[in-house]
Amino acid sequence: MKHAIYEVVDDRLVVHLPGEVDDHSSGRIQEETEKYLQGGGIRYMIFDFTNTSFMDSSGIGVLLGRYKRMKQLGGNVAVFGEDNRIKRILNISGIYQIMESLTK
Amino acid sequence: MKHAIYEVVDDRLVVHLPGEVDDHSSGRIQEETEKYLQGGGIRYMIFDFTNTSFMDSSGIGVLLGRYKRMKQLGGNVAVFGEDNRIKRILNISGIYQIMESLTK
Amino acid sequence: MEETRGKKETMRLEIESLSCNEAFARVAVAAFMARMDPTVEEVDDVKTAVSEAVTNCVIHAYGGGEGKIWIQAEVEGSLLTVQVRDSGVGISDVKKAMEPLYTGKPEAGRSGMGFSFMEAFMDEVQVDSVPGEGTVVTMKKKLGQ
Amino acid sequence: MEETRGKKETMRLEIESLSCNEAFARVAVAAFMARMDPTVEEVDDVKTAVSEAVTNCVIHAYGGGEGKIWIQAEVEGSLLTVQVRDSGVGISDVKKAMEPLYTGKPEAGRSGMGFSFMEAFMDEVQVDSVPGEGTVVTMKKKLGQ
Ligand SMILES: Nc1ncnc2c1ncn2[C@@H]1O[C@H](COP(=O)(O)OP(=O)(O)O)[C@@H](O)[C@H]1O
Ligand SMILES: Nc1ncnc2c1ncn2[C@@H]1O[C@H](COP(=O)(O)OP(=O)(O)O)[C@@H](O)[C@H]1O
Repeated sequence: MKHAIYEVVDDRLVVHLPGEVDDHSSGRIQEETEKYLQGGGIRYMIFDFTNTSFMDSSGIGVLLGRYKRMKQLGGNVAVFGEDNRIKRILNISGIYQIMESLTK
Repeated sequence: MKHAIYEVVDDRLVVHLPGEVDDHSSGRIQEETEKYLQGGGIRYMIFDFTNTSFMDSSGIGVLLGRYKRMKQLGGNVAVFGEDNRIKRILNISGIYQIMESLTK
Repeated sequence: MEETRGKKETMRLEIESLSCNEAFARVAVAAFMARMDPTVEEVDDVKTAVSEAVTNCVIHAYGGGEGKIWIQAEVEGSLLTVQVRDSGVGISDVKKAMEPLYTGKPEAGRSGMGFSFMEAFMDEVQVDSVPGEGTVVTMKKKLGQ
Repeated sequence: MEETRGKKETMRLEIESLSCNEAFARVAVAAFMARMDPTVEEVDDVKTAVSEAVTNCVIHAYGGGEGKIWIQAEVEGSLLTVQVRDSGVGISDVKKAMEPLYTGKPEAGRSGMGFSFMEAFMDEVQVDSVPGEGTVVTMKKKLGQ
């Protein structure tokens, strides 16, 4: 999986992230999620890391950008499906301090 | 699996080949099988490719060398567990013309 | 043909400043360090650090334009040294650039965590830069700690 | 930052003549060609060909001793060009060296199939050599055939 896949469920936009979230792959995630938000009605954005084995700080930049945008719209953001590697990245970057994880 | 693993069953020496059989990994296969032959009693040498995903012509050199040696001893050689990639290599190199495959 | 362990082994790589080379560079360094028998976590750490340094060349040093990136990796015993070099715009205030959350491109959705990630995942990170000439990032990591 | 498809993209790699670099070299070229969206079979073909050329540098050009190996890979549209160069002993009779089953080192358990494999797995193989100066093997493969 090279590109993100998007799924709308009621007022939630689930972003199934690609295998590697870096500068190369993350630019379009910003753009594409923006299109879904333009349509209106999205209150939650959920980042699904189930298929993601690599992420660097470019990915963190996208998460933070989308977080700010959703807050602006009065919505919220959550993460899901992170393996230990991604957990470590989200931890170091402080993402867990502002985003809930739906992973048990 | 980086190195070959050897298994003696009656008069057969089964050589479980490593993941990659190239010049770097194949040198010791020659030496190590030789030690088993020195012990005597080995009539068949079976190369097991179950865990092997890469082989180049250095591997073919080892197979041919072991083939000649076993023939010298009045024995024989067979191959086993090749995937399609390895089959292609064995085909191109003509190995199938002199060695039987025990793979169904 | 016999490799003596502990001897220095080096590889040098020259790539173009393209975002698809971020993935290539980190895979190449990961493949090079395979000879050290690293743990999966060690490989992941190095991949992240290399990705950060190369991304900075693409985005900051060359601003998305053309340019070359040079990567040198060296193994000496259990010590891995990776150097990422560009001949781009350079950094006038390295200390400030390395501060956590500082980014020169906030509008581009950068997190400012690149250098922090390099420091978190490697044992040592040194940045040498001359404005107008380019930047060298040298990172060291001792494996098997 | 946008890559224009069809434009030429190049990488250059310098490694030492060590048998552990045979695996490194083929993985590096495989990682580089990932941008072409190759099939698994195409990647396997190129890995085998690169492995053959680099092994020849280690074994024949430098006879197991020290030396450098230079690899250049280039993507232009769907055409991949890989060049493997050494500054080793060179080949006096290239035509004979390329004959199937010919090997200069039969005692070392070589099969003499190295060049045949390169030719089987790539579309085009060219060998240029100057005895005492070194050898350049240039291989081309068109993907998506
Ligand atoms: N190779 C480089 N060339 C020029 N400037 C750089 C380079 N690397 C980093 N910088 C500068 O340092 C800043 C901080 O870098 P970093 O911590 O990686 O965060 P980010 O990339 O998210 O901005 C960059 O925003 C940039 O201004
Ligand atoms: N890079 C090289 N430098 C010097 N001689 C070489 C080189 N590559 C190949 N040769 C010569 O060509 C011969 C045939 O090579 P090849 O077909 O790869 O078979 P093999 O490596 O099994 O001998 C070698 O045995 C060697 O004598």
